[in-house]
Amino acid sequence: MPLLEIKNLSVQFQTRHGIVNAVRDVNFSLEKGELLGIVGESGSGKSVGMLAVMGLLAGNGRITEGEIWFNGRNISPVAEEFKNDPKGYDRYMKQIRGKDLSMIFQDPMTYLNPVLKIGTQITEGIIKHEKCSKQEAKKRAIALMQQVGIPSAEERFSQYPFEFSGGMRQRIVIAIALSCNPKLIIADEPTTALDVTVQAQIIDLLKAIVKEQDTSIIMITHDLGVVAKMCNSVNIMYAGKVVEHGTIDDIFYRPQHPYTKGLLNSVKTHDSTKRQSLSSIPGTPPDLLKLNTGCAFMPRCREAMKICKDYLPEAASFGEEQYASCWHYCKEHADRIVSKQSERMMSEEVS
Amino acid sequence: MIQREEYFDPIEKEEQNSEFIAIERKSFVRDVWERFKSNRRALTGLIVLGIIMIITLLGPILSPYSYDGMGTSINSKVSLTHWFGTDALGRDLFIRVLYGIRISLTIGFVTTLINIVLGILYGGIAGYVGGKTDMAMMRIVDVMYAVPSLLYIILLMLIFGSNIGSIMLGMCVSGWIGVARLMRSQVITLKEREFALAAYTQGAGAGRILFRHLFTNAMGPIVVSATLAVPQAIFMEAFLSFIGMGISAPQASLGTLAQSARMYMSIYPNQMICPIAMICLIIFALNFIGEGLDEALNPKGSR
Amino acid sequence: GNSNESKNAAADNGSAGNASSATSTPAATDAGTATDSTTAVSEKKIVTAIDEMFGSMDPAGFALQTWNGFASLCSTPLLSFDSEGAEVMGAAESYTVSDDQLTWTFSLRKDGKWSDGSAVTADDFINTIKRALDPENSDSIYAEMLYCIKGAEEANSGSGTLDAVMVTAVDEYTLEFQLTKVCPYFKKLLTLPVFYPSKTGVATNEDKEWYKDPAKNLCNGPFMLTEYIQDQSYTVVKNPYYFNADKVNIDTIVNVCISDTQSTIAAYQTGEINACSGLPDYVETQYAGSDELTIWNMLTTTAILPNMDVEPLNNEFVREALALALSREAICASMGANYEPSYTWVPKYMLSNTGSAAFSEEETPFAEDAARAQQLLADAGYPNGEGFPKLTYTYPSSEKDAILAQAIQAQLKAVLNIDIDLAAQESEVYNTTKREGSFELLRYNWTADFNDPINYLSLYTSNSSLNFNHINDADYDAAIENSNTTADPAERNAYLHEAQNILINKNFYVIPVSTMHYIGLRNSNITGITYNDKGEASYTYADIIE
Amino acid sequence: MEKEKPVVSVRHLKKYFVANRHVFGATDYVKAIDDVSFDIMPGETVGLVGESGCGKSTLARTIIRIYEPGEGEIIYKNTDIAHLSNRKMRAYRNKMQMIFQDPYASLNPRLTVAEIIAEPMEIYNMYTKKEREEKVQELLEQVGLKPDHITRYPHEFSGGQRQRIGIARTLALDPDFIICDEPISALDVSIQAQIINLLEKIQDEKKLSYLFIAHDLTMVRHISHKIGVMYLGHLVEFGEAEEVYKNPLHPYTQALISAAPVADPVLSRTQERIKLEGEVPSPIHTPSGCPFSPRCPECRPECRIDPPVVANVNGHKVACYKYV
Amino acid sequence: MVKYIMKRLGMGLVTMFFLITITFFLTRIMPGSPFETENITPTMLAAMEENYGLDKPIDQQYLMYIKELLHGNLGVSYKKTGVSVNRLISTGFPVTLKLGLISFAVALVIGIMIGIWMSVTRKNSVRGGLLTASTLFISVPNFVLAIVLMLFFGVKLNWLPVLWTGSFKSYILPVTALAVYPIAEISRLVHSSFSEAINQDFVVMANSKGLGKARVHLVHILKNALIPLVTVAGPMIAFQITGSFVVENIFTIPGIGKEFVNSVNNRDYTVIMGLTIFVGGIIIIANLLSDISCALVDPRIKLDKSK
Ligand SMILES: Nc1ncnc2c1ncn2[C@@H]1O[C@H](COP(=O)(O)OP(=O)(O)OP(=O)(O)O)[C@@H](O)[C@H]1O
Ligand SMILES: Nc1ncnc2c1ncn2[C@@H]1O[C@H](COP(=O)(O)OP(=O)(O)OP(=O)(O)O)[C@@H](O)[C@H]1O
Ligand SMILES: [Mg+2]
Ligand SMILES: [Mg+2]
Repeated sequence: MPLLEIKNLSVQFQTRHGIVNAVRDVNFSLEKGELLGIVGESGSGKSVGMLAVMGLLAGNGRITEGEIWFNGRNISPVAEEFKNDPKGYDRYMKQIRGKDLSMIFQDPMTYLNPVLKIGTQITEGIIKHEKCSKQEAKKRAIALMQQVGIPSAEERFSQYPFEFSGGMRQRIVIAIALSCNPKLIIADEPTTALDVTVQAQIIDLLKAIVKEQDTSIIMITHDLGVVAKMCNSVNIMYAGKVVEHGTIDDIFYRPQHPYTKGLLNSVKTHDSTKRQSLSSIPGTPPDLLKLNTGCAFMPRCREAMKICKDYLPEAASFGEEQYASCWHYCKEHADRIVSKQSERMMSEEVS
Repeated sequence: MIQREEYFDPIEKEEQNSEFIAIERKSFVRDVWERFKSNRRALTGLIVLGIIMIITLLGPILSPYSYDGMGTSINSKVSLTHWFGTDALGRDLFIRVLYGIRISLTIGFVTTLINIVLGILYGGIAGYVGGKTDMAMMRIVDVMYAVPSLLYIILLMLIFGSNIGSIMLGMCVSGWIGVARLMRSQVITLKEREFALAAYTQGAGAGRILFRHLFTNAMGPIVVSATLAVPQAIFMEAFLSFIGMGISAPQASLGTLAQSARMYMSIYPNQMICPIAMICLIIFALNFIGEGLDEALNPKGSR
Repeated sequence: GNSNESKNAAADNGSAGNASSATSTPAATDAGTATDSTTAVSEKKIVTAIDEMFGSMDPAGFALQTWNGFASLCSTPLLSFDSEGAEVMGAAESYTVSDDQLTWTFSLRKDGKWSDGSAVTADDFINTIKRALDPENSDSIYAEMLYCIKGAEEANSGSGTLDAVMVTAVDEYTLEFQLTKVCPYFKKLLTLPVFYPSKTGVATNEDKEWYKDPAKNLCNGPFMLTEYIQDQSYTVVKNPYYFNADKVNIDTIVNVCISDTQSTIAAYQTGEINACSGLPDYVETQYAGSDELTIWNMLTTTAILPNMDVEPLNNEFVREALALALSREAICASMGANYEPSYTWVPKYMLSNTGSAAFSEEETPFAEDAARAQQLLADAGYPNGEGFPKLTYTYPSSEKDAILAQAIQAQLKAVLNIDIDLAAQESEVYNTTKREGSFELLRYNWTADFNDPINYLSLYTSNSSLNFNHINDADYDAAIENSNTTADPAERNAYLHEAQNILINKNFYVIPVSTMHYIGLRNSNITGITYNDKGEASYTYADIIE
Repeated sequence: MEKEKPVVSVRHLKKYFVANRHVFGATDYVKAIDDVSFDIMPGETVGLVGESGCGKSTLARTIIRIYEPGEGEIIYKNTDIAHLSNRKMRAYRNKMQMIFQDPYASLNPRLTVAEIIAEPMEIYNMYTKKEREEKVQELLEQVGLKPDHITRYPHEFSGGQRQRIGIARTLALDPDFIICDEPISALDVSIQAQIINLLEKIQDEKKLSYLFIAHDLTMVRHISHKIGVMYLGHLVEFGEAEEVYKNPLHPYTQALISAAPVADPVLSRTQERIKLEGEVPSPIHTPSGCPFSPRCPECRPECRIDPPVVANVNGHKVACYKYV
Repeated sequence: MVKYIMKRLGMGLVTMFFLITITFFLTRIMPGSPFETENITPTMLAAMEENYGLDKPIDQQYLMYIKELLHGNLGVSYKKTGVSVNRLISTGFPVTLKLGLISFAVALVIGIMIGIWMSVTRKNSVRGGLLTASTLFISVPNFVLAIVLMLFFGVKLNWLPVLWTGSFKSYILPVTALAVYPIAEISRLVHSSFSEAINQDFVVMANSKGLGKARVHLVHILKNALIPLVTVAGPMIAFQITGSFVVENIFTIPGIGKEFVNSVNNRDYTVIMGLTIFVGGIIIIANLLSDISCALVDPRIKLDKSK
């Protein structure tokens, strides 16, 4: 049984300008001890999808449908169990959040509370979940700080975030996420704001944790280098959808989706001869408010076809793990897919 | 709808790029206005204020009474002939309240305007120049803030007579300080922003940077504080009339009307309630507008 | 001269005036004052509201409202007058006047005692007078009223000595005044603060605050001071050494400063105070028929002063036109029920010196007449107000004065078609304007210092320092001079009438508008309040009935 | 090949910020740049890399005179502009321009694209109004935006498009030297390449010089002719780009390059990272010798005493005792 | 810290000096004299002015005043015979201070509570209602409010005394009248800063630890939301402490707020000066306190750079 299995997850935001479908019909699963990378453009729904798993969506967002099976239990707020019991959902999530399921956030500058001491911020989760005394929590916190490589942890315990450098703050955020030995850590771009040297340290640290504690990690990033270094498998997201999934070897050496290909091309420069222009993906990332009904990547796709504009492709498998959603790979099912989608659109128009 | 046989033809460039600029185009002002409009309370406030202003401007023309014309029925109650009743001199209160709104709003708007202009200049310069100049200018502000403003007001009233002008002037002597502080802090943060630095590296002068770049961006909080400054000015004038230094008869602001009626609150409640209700209405409207502007001018905060 | 300027303004603005009246509070124990609470009889205590504490309690000093209220409780003058104008002997048993009317000798009552038990002697009266005349004492606002005494003016201006002032103690209980000239109203002057006694050796000019200390501020009246809290309250209790102490029933009177009229009324209604006054006119309507309502007739007049130095106000026709154009009834209706029209300068309730009739009742005032006013204005060269310059009417900024001003403005416009500018001035500025004569039309108010018409009429002699609009009329001066030299009351009255006639009717130097009465409330179980000739209440024989 | 003169040469430039002023005389300084020298040739791109906070932005801003320079010289074609008055500096401002990191913060949200791009021309009173409009159109085209974007406001554009507007703005004055302070860091990977291509295209057209600051070593390597490596306010290594990348001399550069992630799973599995100990020291209390000495795996005793002099290894400059 | 305070106080002294000078000359150029009462004769006026040294050239008066001031003597009131300004302040100020502090404390507690409530409630109607109520409180002039309170709770219900006695009960109405405006102000301020803080990233982080609502709201958000409040609290508390003329007048409270207006009206120069100096001092100290508490709430703010 996978540790986490997500089925048909969709998330919507209600905004002044209309409804934003930030995550659209996402499916994937994660085994114990697995390191999954999620890569995608800014705004492609990486963070939102994971926040949805954590039950931490902003007030205007909600999960419209989908199942989130974590540790054998469906923790989606729209699951049978919680559908009519939002309080129960809250209660249950508070129990597992920070304990079995924890998250490392992107920006260590804003995710630490600037006016609370580092020590307080680390221990409060421990005190809550492990029901231990303050002293004990402090002991554990200091051990954690040492584990993530903070020198003179005892002293640092009662300092404030602003007295830490960016790299150290990120380590504090990691320490907090680790504090109750979680089963799954969701790391949302934990290294984007850091220097390469610090970044490398943190990656090493996370890898060590997976090894030692048999934890699973979902690593969100848009740096393919980080993925290459760390992960076993990758989800490529574009405009709220997982457009391609595979092991890292699949993705790096046998990319199928045009977006994945473009992405890899634009970063593979180490051997390029000077003054040859970089290959890039033309155009701009899509506005989720103004999506065409078809493939969202169509406007920037070099291989776009007429069908791409109006109809969504279905996922096609390549090998054991890899699959990609592109019309180039599901041409033969075109009739079925088109008629299914036309039907759906019609019924939506009617209602 | 595309044809089956065309499905896998390469798409044409125009069709592909038809949505190249994805974000809807809107000018800043229009964007603000739309956000403002979508706030029901703010819109109500604006409409109410608009209606009040129209009635205040048209009412006196259409009404058979004048603000200083005395009738024979003294202290009469609310009736069809006198909608708000009459006062001790037999004057129609409705018309007096309308004139009162005019005066109060004039005081509110004019002093706010003057204060804002002064405050922006002073705070802008202090914040932009910075260093010792800033320090000296802010200490001057401290002193001015502590000198009792009643002193200025009395002085000005004595020099120019107790008319609206000197009351407004008196309220302006130290009224701009708040705006100056606000503007200064805004300028200090904005001048480090990259667009200001960009203008600087392009050789733009201080005036250009201050007014074209910094001021336009600091406007949000200033406009909001202005909407709250208007009621404060109205209150200040009411307070002055409480201590006997308000506007001189036979003119009357809302504050003066309420103040002179408060003694007779228990027997002629209409004389007091009517102007107070108008004050409340105006302040409500302004508050709602301010709230709406706050939200509209600060797109980040709106969700 | 004293006036009720601030009192009047305060009354309009929401301040309670002098206190009067009383009630019993059932709970006697919360007094905290020096009364003996072990007696079976419950303490009789009254709480009254007074205006702000303005001025001092030193009769030789800045003695204004606060002193007035205090003196009526705690001090006994040589003699005083009741509401009918009859003499009431106080600290003096009797007096004699020499034939030339220049020497007045008072013999003091032997049982007159200060509240510490010591005797009230002639020196105590001299103490006040000499302290008031001391040129070093800048607070003594009534010093000029003593100038009728020989040597007083010289001493006060510094050219003579205090020893040369001819007020002497013939013996311990005999006080003698020698006057410079005949003064027919000398007895009336005796109700002025400067003629009240103050304890020799304790009340001194060196100690500016002696009157705040109950141990120093000794009293020879029915009550004595036990507590003085600046700007908050003062408390008096029954004075055991008062010569008439047996008849005094009230044990304690607390006088609380309340500067806001609405608060005063509220406090009265909640029972926190038992008596108050200076209330707005609607109280008269609200409490109409109730025995809680008290109304005092005040000796006060509000008038318009036209400045004689200003064109066209130096034209008699214009002044008459202004006087006749006004409808005083209408004005007073707007100002409130406690305002009454006045057609004379000497107030309506001031007594004449012959019999008990009011002085002004003997007068036939001018009649308001719009048509005639228009005619007069035309005669003056301004038919239908054409060409009439825009005059400014200056008044102190208070609610009632504003109403008065607007009413005058409107009436003059309606009747004479002339435009008047209104200039409300803050009272300090108004006083300067008035004193400097830098006005055109001025709201003017005078409240009697003592109950004699001369107090009003002497203001307008050409050499008077209070002749603000610069009236210079030989006939008027002569009439006043004559009234002061004659010893015959009837004759004097005639001269005074002549003077008033010149002032308000013949030459329209002063345009009287209104007078007023004072509205008060007191609990209905307080009885025995008496009134003096100025309408002020006294609690000496008051009582609280259960 | 004739010997060209540098467009900009920086000589022993220092910039200290006051961190603390003690009551009795002493003052603490942040030594944001400390004795930095290098040249930029016409048509050349110099890339600058280094840890966050090492003084890259400060160097950029000091050269362009946003910050008042401390000691040292900034020579723009024959003139030392380091200590020119603001008024005299105006004559050079149009020749040196800057592109900022944050495409959202660097454009005034209250001005339209046309106003933003035309502003520098207005300031210098260049052209008539009509000509300016034409020039704006031309510039927009040059950076790959459509002419009808001219009346739009910055918030209507995506990050990459905004950065294009910023580039158009700097081109308006026909500068010959542009400083790019992390122009691509805030952009998506797929967009970064677009901007790099644009900058290269413009350079080829106009023979511009760039000082290009970035974190991403692969991008820097791609665009730069020369690379400078900074550490704690010092320029520790400077040389031809390929040379520095392939053959880093300074231990810090070596560590930096070894830590850079490579977008290739096989390569990255074999990548050997040089591990650095400890934290970057605070720029207020810099070490007395070599700034890198406290963390340097190859630290020698002399490193801790005096700062190393710059050694020149085949035109490849490095400040390290190893090469002296 | 101590050094910082000393430095600020030193700067305060300079501010005070200018304040004193400006106010002194302002009072003297105001028309009207403190002795200008109805019907005073010119000779008497002159005598009084001479007595108090008001006939001397103004620069001499100024020097005399400063000299006395340095000895801690604020002079005697011209209007209240024989009352020294020192005494006036020392009797009136404690009352005003107590009232001001109590009302500020009440406003703080209630304002913060309402502010939080407004921010966390999901019901738009509750938020709208609270906002409307706070606007209503802001839009009623305080003389009206004070009188309405007095008439309703004092006269109509007879629950509370109308006159000041210094007892607990007599604090209730004045404190209410004084606190209403700041409550509205504080609650709005807290509402806006709380609503802003609630959307901050660190709140997501706190929630991701599975913390309870109370801890997230009261520890994580509130402490941040208080920062803007603390910065404006200085002027606010100064304003509260200097008292309200209106409330003191209506509830007959013997404080200095009343004196402030009266002294200006009466041209009681020494009292004006004394109170201005005093209030100036309060403003300086209140600002200092607010800066210090800023540093306490927000560890990022360093008062004293050279620690
Ligand atoms: N609270 C919200 N209200 C409205 N829209 C939101 C909200 N939160 C996120 N979105 C939208 O959802 C989409 C996905 O956002 P998300 O944060 O998941 O992107 P991301 O892939 O994590 O990007 P990045 O790499 O920049 O972190 C974006 O278009 C964003 O604008
Ligand atoms: N205006 C300033 N006042 C004081 N210190 C400053 C100032 N600007 C920068 N510093 C300090 O100078 C040092 C260099 O900063 P700088 O911004 O140049 O670094 P950077 O290399 O650009 O870093 P990043 O990669 O994060 O942009 C830092 O320690 C910084 O704290
Ligand atoms: Mg994200
Ligand atoms: Mg930088």
